[in-house]
Amino acid sequence: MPKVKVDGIEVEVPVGATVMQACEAAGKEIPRFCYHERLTIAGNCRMCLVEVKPGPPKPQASCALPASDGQEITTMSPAVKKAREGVMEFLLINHPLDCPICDQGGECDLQDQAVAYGRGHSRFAENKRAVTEKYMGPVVKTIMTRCIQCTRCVRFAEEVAGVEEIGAIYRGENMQITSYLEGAVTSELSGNVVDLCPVGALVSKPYSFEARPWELSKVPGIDVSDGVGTNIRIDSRLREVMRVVPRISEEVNEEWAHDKTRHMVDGLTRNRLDRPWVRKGGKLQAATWEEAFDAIAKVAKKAGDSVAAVAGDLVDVETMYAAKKLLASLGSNLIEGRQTGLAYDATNIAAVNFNTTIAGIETADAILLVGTNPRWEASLVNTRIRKAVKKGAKVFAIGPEVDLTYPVEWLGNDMSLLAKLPKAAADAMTKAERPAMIVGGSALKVPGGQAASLALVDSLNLIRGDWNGYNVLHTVAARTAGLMLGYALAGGMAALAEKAPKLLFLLGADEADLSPFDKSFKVYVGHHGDKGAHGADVILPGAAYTEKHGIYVNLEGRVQYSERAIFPPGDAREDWSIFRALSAVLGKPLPFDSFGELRTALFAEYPAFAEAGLVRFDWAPPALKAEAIAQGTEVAYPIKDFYLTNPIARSSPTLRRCSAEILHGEDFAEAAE
Amino acid sequence: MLADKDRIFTNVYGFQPWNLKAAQKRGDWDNTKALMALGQDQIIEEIKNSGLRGRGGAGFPTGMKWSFMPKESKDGRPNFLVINADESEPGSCKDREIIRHDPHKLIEGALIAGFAMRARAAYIYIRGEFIREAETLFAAVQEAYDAGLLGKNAAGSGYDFDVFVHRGAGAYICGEETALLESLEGKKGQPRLKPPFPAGAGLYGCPTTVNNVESIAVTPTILRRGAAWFKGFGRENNHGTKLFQISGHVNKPCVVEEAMSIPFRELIEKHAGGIRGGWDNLLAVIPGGSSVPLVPAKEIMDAPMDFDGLRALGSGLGTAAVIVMDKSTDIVRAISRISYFYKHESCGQCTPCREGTGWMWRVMERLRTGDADIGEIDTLLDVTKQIEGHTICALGDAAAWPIQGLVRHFRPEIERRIIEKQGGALEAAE
Amino acid sequence: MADILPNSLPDIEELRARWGGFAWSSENEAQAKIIVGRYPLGRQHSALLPLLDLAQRQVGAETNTQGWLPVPVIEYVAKYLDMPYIRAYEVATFYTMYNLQPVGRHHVQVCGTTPCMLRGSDDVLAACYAKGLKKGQTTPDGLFTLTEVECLGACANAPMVQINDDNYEDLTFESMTAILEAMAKGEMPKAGPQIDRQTSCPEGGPTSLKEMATENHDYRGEWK
Amino acid sequence: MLKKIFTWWEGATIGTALHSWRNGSKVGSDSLGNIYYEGKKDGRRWVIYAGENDASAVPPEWHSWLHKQIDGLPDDVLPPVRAFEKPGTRNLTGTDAAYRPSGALEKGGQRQAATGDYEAWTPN
Repeated sequence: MPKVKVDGIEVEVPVGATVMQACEAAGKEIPRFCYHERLTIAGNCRMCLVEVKPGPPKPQASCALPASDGQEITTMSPAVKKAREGVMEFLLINHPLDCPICDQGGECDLQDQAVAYGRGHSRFAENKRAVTEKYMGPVVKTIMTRCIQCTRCVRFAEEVAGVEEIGAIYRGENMQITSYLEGAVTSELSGNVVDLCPVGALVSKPYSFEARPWELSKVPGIDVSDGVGTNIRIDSRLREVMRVVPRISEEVNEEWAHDKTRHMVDGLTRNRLDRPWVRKGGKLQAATWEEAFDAIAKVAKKAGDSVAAVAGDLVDVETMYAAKKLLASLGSNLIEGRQTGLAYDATNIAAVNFNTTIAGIETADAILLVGTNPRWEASLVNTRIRKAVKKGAKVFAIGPEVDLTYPVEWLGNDMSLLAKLPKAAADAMTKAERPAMIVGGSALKVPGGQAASLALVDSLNLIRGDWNGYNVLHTVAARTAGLMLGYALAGGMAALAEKAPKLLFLLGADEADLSPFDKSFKVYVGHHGDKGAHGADVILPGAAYTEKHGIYVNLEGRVQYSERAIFPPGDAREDWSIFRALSAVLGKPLPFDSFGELRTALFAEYPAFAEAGLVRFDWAPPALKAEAIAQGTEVAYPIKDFYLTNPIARSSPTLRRCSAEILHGEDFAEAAE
Repeated sequence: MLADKDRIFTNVYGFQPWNLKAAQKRGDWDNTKALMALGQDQIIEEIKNSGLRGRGGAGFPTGMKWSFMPKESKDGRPNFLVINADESEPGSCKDREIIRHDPHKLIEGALIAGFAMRARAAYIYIRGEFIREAETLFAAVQEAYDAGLLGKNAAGSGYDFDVFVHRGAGAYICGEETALLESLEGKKGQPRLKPPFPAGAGLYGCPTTVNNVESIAVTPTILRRGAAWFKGFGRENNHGTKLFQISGHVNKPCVVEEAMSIPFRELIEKHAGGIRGGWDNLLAVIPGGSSVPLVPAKEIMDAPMDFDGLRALGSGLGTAAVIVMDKSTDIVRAISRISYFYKHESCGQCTPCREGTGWMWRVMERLRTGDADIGEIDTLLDVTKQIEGHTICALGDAAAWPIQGLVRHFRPEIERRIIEKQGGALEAAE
Repeated sequence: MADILPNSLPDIEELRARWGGFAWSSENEAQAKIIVGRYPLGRQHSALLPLLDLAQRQVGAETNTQGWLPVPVIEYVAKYLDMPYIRAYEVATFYTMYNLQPVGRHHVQVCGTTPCMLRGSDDVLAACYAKGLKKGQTTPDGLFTLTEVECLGACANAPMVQINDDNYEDLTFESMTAILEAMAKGEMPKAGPQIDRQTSCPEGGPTSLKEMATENHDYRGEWK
Repeated sequence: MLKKIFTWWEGATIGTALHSWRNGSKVGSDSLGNIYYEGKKDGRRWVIYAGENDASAVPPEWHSWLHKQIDGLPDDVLPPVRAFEKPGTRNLTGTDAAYRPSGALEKGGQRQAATGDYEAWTPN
């Protein structure tokens, strides 16, 4: 533990820390552009110069210099000040200073640091450099004249995204950042370079010229586009969500978010359900809430307890709880959340949970992927696996071959391999210190798949000490909470169809196959006009995830709270209140009149939701009958189109374009603007 | 004057063939095995005692540099010797002569140096523009392999050693040792951050020493003739012989090997046929390649040409590339052209150099034509100070120093141009 | 990089049609293997610089010019070395010896850095201009491409020019004109100093090591 | 006259009128009826407003004269009025004639869809 003195303050820093970290430990702010905690050190912006004794008699780049015992670091001396002013002047001479029309204005590192560390005027009398814009794809807009060549984006693409498509071409003052041949960056994480860019060179294309940072109300939320539960900040102005950016959460998303998280929001203003609809004479007609409720009440009277509910992918705990309570009051417990027909045994949640935890998978040293494409099913789990690989972990996979951005040993697309793993893979797993297996939905869909994967827990010795290496990768935000609330019938959707419920509530369920429910009277409660709404008999407009307070549980069982940023449009209401109102019409009023009362009741019944954080599930896997899997049983990954997995995303023009351009190769490249 | 028998590079002008047979007749590869039998530590000790300082410009003691290499590999990483033949400093043209006329001195030196620092192989990084020189070097290495002087049991010493030649592709910055390593790994030649130094983690992350061609090529002769012989030349701390490269306004530009510390006047008179138009016509000299500040005539005339002597004049020996300028020279243009060179060769990695070299050149061009304000001279000087010492590698310093030297010694000339351009006589500006 | 920065992206479709089928010639295939063999296993990326040069030469041979690097050729080399295209592209744009634009039959590279400038590189350039060459351009007959380059390391023989693989040194306006005229006629003038001089030896004969001029003298006998 | 007594702040106060009569010479008036004076001795220039004291009621050509941007009278020294020049109007802010954008409530106009609005779904 080296001890160093920073401006006379003695601090102790861990071995391997840099001088910059030592300065921060001492509470000193060091300006920087190229340095980023989650990227390798480039040391090229030269903004973080400090004086270090002993050492050469010139300022040193603190981001790259290891702190060693007995160093005396000066961060405020005249020499340091002059060095910073000099570097700042160099950065600004070719920077356009077009802050008034720059989207980064107001949240720009260069602006802030120019005020804090700059000289305030320029002595540069020559012409400024102009650089042509580079096309980087549908979500990143470039204004390369503003670029200060910090290379954060290059390093991000190479190190985190694992997609080496961004580079710096030419040299000297002609150096330019570009994607390869100005093609779209084919990474689902490409939007992160917008956050990384310390200036306005890379900005969000859909958000460009939309809003100023100081106009935005910022609310902490939870992303629902996949099961990871990315912590986000919802930035809204008036009644519109302008953008979503990730919050830092070491356990979940670090500080990344994939493009679906970021750009789903422009689907929030399209295809919205803003009034109730009732089907009359085979056609949906706009209706009032009273008319809609009456229509439901009429059916409910005849249905008795033949009522069921299917929860969609994006719903929060409160909605599912309210619906469950309403059904219970009608005498039914037919609730199901696995819309696509998965029917695995969920009696023990630990056996269908991501037990290693998202952060924990980083430390695994051997990983077996079974029927999962983590890059699409949980992109930020994939970056963790990539980190593990960089530390030396070996990855094996069963399933169709895809590019996961790291080397994978593909064992073949054959689920029968679960019963007889190739020796090399089995040995690597058993000899590993921290082996992890990740089972995807497509493997659980195979009859006997769950049993075979659970059988490997023992044979591969996946659970040792406090290490649990058995993981199920859920792909949707509502899944774990749904399982906890009992939205899992034995037999899944097929069993539900057999019961032929007379009244069926669809809680934003848009992925389900509704054809077995032809005879049911379908009530769609949700926010977007998608498959579910089209097939419904009554539509009750609800709130999207940005429009309500809500609890979500991510795939590792982490309870997280999301806050409301804006209000639902038109006559739409928060979902829980719809069920509360309906319950009154049906004559079985639910025992909560406010959101607060609902939560109190919820917490009383399910204490796990009362506290944010990881829920501990006890490991007690069900004893499943082993079922032979035929040799050559192939699977296909559940997500066919990464960008269009939910109704909001399908309404987003940005994500539609991402899908068309990045996944289907349509050419949108525009002439340099 | 250095006696011919004490010259190391006897075939420097290429009067005789470079091939192995001819080289052996001149004394190369003469019982190399015996030299290596001295033992690794003894060789390093001998080089230390000889007072050899790196010939690439910085003048770091070569023997000491070798001693930084790990004596045994703890984690299985091999050691590497990398020879810097990326001779691109304007004014320098000595390595080219060694490579095309005396390549076996270099290859033998590579074996001995590589053996001393326990390297598994040597890579010779030759600049891409030396196309014919590289052809010679490839052929010479092949000759050495064919004669059993390299490869398994090199020269019968029992030591396995390989020498590979790697051609660059045109970038001055690759003369910087870590940029050279990057380039050798197939990347852009952008210098690395130090620490870690190459002796800890260099080529492919392995301990590496990067030496100049001349430093390596002189080692066999030093070992043959003894450290004391080499130390017998030059002043304290500046020992040995050195290839001087004389270009510019002398009557007969040439490359010549001389003893260190030879007075400038003697060097020019003896070998370069004197200054064009006589000594009174001498304006200034850049004594060590473009990256050292120029020295005005009256200071340099009788100065000793060595590291410390030139440092005392506010300049440096660099690669001993002497660029002579007589009074017909447009001195501002000469330095402005050097500024353009640095702008062109900046790798673009770190801010001060990337942005500053272009700025400096543009201001220099305006100073050349006088299209500036007097105050801009000080601004320019301040900009050079803002670059100096704030960059990753020394290219920033190298770009700043020539301008500092110019302003220090020729400020009145710059001011004269500005005033003339503004249409005023000198008095009018008072 | 070449000093001619392309203004915009080349027409990729056209380039792919012309160069998409690029592959090593049989002798270059062998040469490429030798080059890759110089580097430790798994470090084949090191061979990028020499292989790009090799590819450029092959393009030159195919087009009867000094060669350049169309994007599909860079991709071919990158694929050969199993590395991302952008890394190879970065390298191709970084180094000056890779031509990103087609060049002519002869690539005239005039050194204009200070040591050559002092000894008259302006005259050498003037000789080129007089013959209709323009900096950064190829003559309409496709014969010459003129580039002003930075120091080529022959300062004691300044001014100098590198044409294709050879250096022509100690030039004047007249001798440069003569060289260009000879090349236009299809001759290859003698490389090296264009005045009566042995390499970098002082003009008029050596001032040292005079014995070497006539015989391969062994000085060891004179060591004490 | 009675009005003049109770709204003494409009036009010239008695003191000003007296001063204008004694020390000033009337040099002209504009289309709105404002009367312009110039000091007999000191050359100061001032205006007595017709009606409300409102500096913006001075038309631009007389503004120039008042502020000594021109020496002579506007009619004498300024170029003739062009066809495209509109007559000056006083500042209408705060009056009923003040400018209001088309969506303003006072104009009763329909507002354009502002940010925050959305596209609703319809089943067809």
